[in-house]
Amino acid sequence: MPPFVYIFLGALAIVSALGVVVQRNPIHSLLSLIATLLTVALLFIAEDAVVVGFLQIIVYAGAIMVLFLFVIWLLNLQVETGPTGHLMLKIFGSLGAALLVTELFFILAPPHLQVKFTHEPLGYGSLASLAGKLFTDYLVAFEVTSVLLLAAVVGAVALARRIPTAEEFREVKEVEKIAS
Amino acid sequence: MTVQFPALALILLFPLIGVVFNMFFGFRSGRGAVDVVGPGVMFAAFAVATWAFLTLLKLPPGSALAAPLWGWIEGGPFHVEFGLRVDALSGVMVMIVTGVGSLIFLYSVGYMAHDEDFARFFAYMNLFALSMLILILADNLLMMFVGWEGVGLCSYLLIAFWYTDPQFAYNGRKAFVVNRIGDAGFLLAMFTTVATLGAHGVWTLNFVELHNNAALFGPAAATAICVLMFIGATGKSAQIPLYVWLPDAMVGPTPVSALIHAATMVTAGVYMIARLGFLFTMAPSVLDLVATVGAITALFAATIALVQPDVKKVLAYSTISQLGYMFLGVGSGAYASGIFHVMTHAFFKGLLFLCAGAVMHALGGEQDMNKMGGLWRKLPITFWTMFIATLAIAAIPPFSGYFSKDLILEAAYESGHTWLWILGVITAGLTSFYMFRLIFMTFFGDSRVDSEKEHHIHESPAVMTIPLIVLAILATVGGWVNLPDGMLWGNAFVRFLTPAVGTFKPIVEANLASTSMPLIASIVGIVLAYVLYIRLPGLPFLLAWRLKGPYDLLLNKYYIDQIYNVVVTRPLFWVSYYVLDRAVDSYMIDGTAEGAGLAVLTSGQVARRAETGNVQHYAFVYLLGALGIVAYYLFLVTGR
Amino acid sequence: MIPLTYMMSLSAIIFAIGVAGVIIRRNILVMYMSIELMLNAVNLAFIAIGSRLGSMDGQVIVFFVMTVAAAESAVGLGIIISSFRNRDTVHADDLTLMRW
Amino acid sequence: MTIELIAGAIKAILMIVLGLNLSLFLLYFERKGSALIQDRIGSNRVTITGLGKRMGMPNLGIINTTIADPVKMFTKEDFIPDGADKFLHTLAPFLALFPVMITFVVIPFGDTISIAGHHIGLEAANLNAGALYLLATLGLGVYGVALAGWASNSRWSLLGGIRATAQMISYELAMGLAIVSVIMTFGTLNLQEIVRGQSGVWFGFLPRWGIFMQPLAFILLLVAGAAESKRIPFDLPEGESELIQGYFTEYSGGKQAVFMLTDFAEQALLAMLITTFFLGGWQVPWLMRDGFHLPGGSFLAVPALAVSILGIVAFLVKVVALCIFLGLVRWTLPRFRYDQLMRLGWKGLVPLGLFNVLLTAFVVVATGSVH
Repeated sequence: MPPFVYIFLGALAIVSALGVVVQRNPIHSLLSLIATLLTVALLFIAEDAVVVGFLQIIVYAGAIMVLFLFVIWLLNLQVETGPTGHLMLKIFGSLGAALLVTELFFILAPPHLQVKFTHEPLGYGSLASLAGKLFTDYLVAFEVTSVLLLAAVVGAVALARRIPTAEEFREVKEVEKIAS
Repeated sequence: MTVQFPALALILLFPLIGVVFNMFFGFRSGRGAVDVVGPGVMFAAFAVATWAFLTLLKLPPGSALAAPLWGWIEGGPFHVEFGLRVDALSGVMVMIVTGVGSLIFLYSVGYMAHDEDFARFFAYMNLFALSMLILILADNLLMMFVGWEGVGLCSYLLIAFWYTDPQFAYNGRKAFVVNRIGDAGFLLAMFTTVATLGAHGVWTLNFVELHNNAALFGPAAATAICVLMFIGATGKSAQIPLYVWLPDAMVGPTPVSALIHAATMVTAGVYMIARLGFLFTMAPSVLDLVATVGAITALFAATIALVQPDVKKVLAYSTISQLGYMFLGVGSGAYASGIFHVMTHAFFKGLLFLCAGAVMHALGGEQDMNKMGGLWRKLPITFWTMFIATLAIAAIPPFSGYFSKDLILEAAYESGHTWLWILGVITAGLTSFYMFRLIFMTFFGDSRVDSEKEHHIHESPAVMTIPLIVLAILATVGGWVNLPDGMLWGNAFVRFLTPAVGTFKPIVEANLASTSMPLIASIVGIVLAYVLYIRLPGLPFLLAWRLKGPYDLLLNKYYIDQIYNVVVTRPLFWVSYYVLDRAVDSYMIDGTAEGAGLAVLTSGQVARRAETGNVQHYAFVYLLGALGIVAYYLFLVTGR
Repeated sequence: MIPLTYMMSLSAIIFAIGVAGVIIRRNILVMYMSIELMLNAVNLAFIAIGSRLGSMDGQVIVFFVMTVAAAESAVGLGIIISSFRNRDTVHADDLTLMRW
Repeated sequence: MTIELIAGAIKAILMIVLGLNLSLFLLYFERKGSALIQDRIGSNRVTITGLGKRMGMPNLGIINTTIADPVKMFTKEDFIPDGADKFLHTLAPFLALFPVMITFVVIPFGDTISIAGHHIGLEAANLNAGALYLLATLGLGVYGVALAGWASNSRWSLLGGIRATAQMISYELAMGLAIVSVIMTFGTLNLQEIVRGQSGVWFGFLPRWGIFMQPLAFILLLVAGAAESKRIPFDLPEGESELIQGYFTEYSGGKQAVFMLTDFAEQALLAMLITTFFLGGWQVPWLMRDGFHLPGGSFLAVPALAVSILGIVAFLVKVVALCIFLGLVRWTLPRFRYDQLMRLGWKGLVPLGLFNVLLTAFVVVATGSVH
C-alpha cells in the first residue's frame, strides 16, 4: 500500500475520533464513531489483516453501532444543552490525555520499540490462518468466549426487560392469541 | 476369664427401637401400638438380660461377658472403645433395671391410660432405660458418663413431664442443675484419671485396665479422684449436700418416681462407687467420708420423713435415707452389701411408689395423707402389697429389707464405725415409724377422703395390680438370696459378687447386741406408730402443738431450701447479674465491640470526603494512575 | 510498508482521544463510544505489530477483543436503559449512587 | 499493471451501469409488469410524438418509465422539512445507495478471458474475501434508511426507520448463515472460485449448481434477501397503508429517486447474488471451455470467445429471470404483520440457517472435502 493511503486514513481516523468527543449530538457522535471504525477497518485491511478488517465492519459497524443507534432512539436523546458542569474536570482530563499521548509517543518511538521484522508467511491474514490459530492454540479461549456471549445476551435481556403491568400483559396475550 | 457375648448389644437395641418408634411414630400409631411397644421392648431386653445372666452364672466365678462393639475415640495413644461388659456386679444391676423396669412399664400402661402424651412419656421412659443400661453395661468410664448424663437428662424430662405447670418445670430444672454439679465432679474425676495414668504412659478409661493399673495411682491421686467421684455420686444419688432435688422430683408421674427416683437411677452412685471399689479401697479417708455422709443423710432424711403429710414426699425422703444406708454400706467397704440393699430397695421402694400411685390413682391424684384413711377395704390388693413392702422396708424378717439392712449395719459395726452404726440403728427405728405412720394414716382409721371423690374410689386395673403382686413377691423373697452364714445356701449373693467388688474384711467382731439392735429398733418404731396413729389419734396433733419448734423445723425440712437459696442461689444470681452481665458483658465486651465499630465509623466519615460518586472523577484518578505507570516504564526504557 | 512508529502513534492518539472522551463527556452513551474508541486503538496496535512480526496471534487477540466488546456493549447498553428507566437521566454526574 | 488498472476501471463502470440498467428495467417492470399482472393498461401516455402509434405498434410504456419518470423526479423540488437534521437528511439517501453500488464490483459476470496475452477475470474486483466483503457492505446498508428515518424529524419516518433497521439486522443473520453454508460447501470466500466450483455435471446431466447442493440455503437467501431489500411481502418499513412512505416519507425529488433506485438496485443485487451462489453464475449447462458436452455424450465444439460471451449472456439471462420472479412475488403476496415478520426471521429462518450450517459441516467433513 502506498504511504499516502495510510496518511489519509490516519488523518480521517483522528478527525472522526475527535468528532466522537466534540459532537454535542449523540447521533453525530455515533456517526463519527462509525466513520472511525470504518477507517480503522480499512487500516486493518491495509495491514494484511483482511478477515479481521471485514469482521470489524460486520460486527462493529454493522451490529454493535446499530445497537447504539437503537438505544439513542429509545432514550430519545437530544442535543446536549445547558452548561455541562465540571469545567476543571474537562480541562484536567484533556491535559491528562495529552500527557498520555506524549508519554506514549516517547515509549513507542524507536529505539525503545524494537520489533524484529519478518516476512509475512503465505496466506497471512486469511480466514484459514485465522481459523487455524483460533481452533488450535486458542480453542479454550474461543469456547469460553462463546459462553461469555451467551451470558451477555441473558444479562442484557434481564437488564433491559421491563416487567409488564397486568393489563399490558393481558394485551400481549390477546395479540398473541390473534396472531396465532 | 472373659467370654465374647455379642447378644449384649440387643439389650441396648431393644430400648433404642422403643425410643425411635415412640418418638417418631407414637402419635400416629395411636395408643394401642405404644402400649405394646413401650413395655414390650423392656420385656425383650429383660429376656436377653436373663439369658446373659444365666450364661454368666454357668461360668466359673470372676468371669465376665463382653461385647466390644466398635472403636469410639482414637486420640493418638488415648483410645476409648464402645464396648459392653457384664460381670457379676453389672449383671445384677442389669437384672434389676430390666426386671423392675419392665414391671413398672407395664404399670405405667395403666397409670398413663388417661394421659394425652402417652407417646412422649414412653419415648422418654425408653430413652431412660437405654441410658441406664448404657451406664451399667459400659466397660469404660466415658461410656458410663454418657449413660450418667443420659439418665440425668431423662430425669429432667420426666420430672417436668407435665411442663404446663411452671412449678413442675422449675423442679425439673432444679434437678437438672443440681445433677450438673455432681456431673462436673464426675468429669473432673475422669480428667484426673486420664492425667494420672497418662503420666505413666497408660492411656485408658477401661475398667479392667484401670483395675490392672490400679497400682499406678498414688494415694493422693486416688483420694482426689475418689472425692470427685463421690461428689458426682452425691449429686446423682441425692446425698447431702446435693439431695435437695429428689423431693421436688416427686411432681413427675408416679411410675417415674418409682423407676428413676427409687429403683434405678438414684442407685447409680452406689453402683459407680462399687464399680470403682478398687480405687476407693486405696483411699480409706474417702471411704470414711462416704460412710459418714451416708449415715448422716439416712438419719437426716428419716427425721424429715416423720412429719411430712404428702405420701410421695414421705417416700422420697425415705428413699434418700435408704440411699444413705447404701452409702453407709459401701463406705464401710462392704460393696456387696450395698448392692444387695440396692436390689432389695429396688423391689420394695418401687413397690411402695407403685402402691402410692395406685392410691392416688384411686383418689384422683390426692397426695395428702390427711385426706385419706380407711382405704384398706376399698383397695385390698394395694393395701396388702403396700403392707408387705412396708414390712420389708421396716426390716422385719423374713422380708427382704431385713437381710440387706442388717448386712449393712453389721458391716458398719464390724468396720469400726460405731457411731455411724448407732445412727443407722436410730434411723431404722425412725424408718419403721414413719412407714407405719404412712400405712396407718392411709389405710386405717376412718376415712377423711373428700366426699366427691369418696364414691368413685376403685381398685386399679389388672395391668397395674399384677406388677404390684409380682413386686410384692420379690419384696418378700428377694432377700433370701443372701441368708446369714450357715443357713441353707448362706450368703450366696455376696459370694457371687465378691470377685467383682472384692471382699469385706471386718476389723471388729460383731456380737449379739449389735446384730439384734436394729430389729428391736424397728419393732419399737412400729409399736410407737401404732400407739400414736391407731390408739390415740389425737396425740400427734398435741405433740405437734407442744413441740411446735422442732415440728415446724422438720415440716419445713430444716429450711434447707431456704438456706441454699440465701447462701448459694442468691449470691450466684447477684454475681451473674452485677458482675458478669453488667460489668464484664456490657462494659468490657460490648465496649470493645462498639469501640471497634465506632473507630471504623469515624474513619469512614473522614474517608467519605474522597468519594464524590461521580464516575468521571474516578476515571480521572484512574488516568492519573495509568500516567504514573507509563511514566515508570518510560523511565525504565529511557532512564539511566 | 509504513513504519511501525506511525501506526503506534496513530493508535496512541486515538486511545488518548477515547480517554479524554470518557473523562469529559457526561453522557454515558458517549462515554461508551469513547471506550469503543480505546478498544479500537488497541486493536490497531495489535494488528500493526502482528503484521510486522508475521504472527497471527495479534489478529486472534483482536478477534477476541471484538467479541468481548460486543458482549460488553450489549450489557452496558442494557444497564444504561434500565438506569434511564429508573433515574430518567443518562448523565454520569447525576448517577452518583456509588456515594451512599 | 496499467492495463489491469484500466480493465478494472472499465469493469467497475460496467458493473455499476449494469446495475443501474437493471434498476431501470425493474422500474419498467414495476409499472407495466404490475399492470399486466393486475390486468391494467399501466402507464401509456407519454410518447415521442406518438411515434409508436404511427407505426401501429402498441405503446409498451418504455419511454415514460425509463426516461420520463427519472426526469420528472429529478426536476421536482428538493424539500427538507423544518426541524430536520439537514446534513443527515441529505446524507442519508447516498448512504443507502453507496453500499449497494460498491457491492456490485465483486460479482463475477464471466469467465477469465485473455486479450492480447493479458488474462482478465470478468469481475470488477477479485477479492479473496469476497463473501466477507459482501456481508460487510450489506451490513452497512442499514444506516441509510435508519438515518433517513431519524433525520427527517417525522413520526412516520422514524417508525419506518426503526422498522427497517430492525428488519434488516434481523434478516442479515439468516442471510449470513445461508452464505456461510455456501462458503463451507465450496471452501472459498472468492466468488469467482465459487462460480468455478459449480462447473461440471452430476449423473451426466444435472449441472453442479449450488441450488442442488444447498437447496435450503437457496430458499433462505431468497427470503432473507427479499426482506433485506424491503420488498413486498416484507415492505413494512414503507408500508403505504400504515406509514405514508415509511422512512422516506419526508423525501422528495432527487433524493426520493435515489431511494427508489436503491430499492431496485438492491433487488438486482439480490438477483446477482443468488445467481452467483446458486445458479452457477456465468456457467452454462454442459458448456466447458471447449464446447458443449451434452448428456447424450455427444460433443459440440464452440470457440473460446463465444464461450465467454455465452457465459456473460447466461449470467444476464439468469439475473433478469430472477428479477422477474421477484417482481411476480412482489405483486402476488400480501404484506406481513410486524410480529409475523419477526417470528419468521428469528424463529424460522435463523434456526433453519443454523441447522443448515451444521448439516453442511457434517457433510463437508464426512465427504472429506475440507480445503
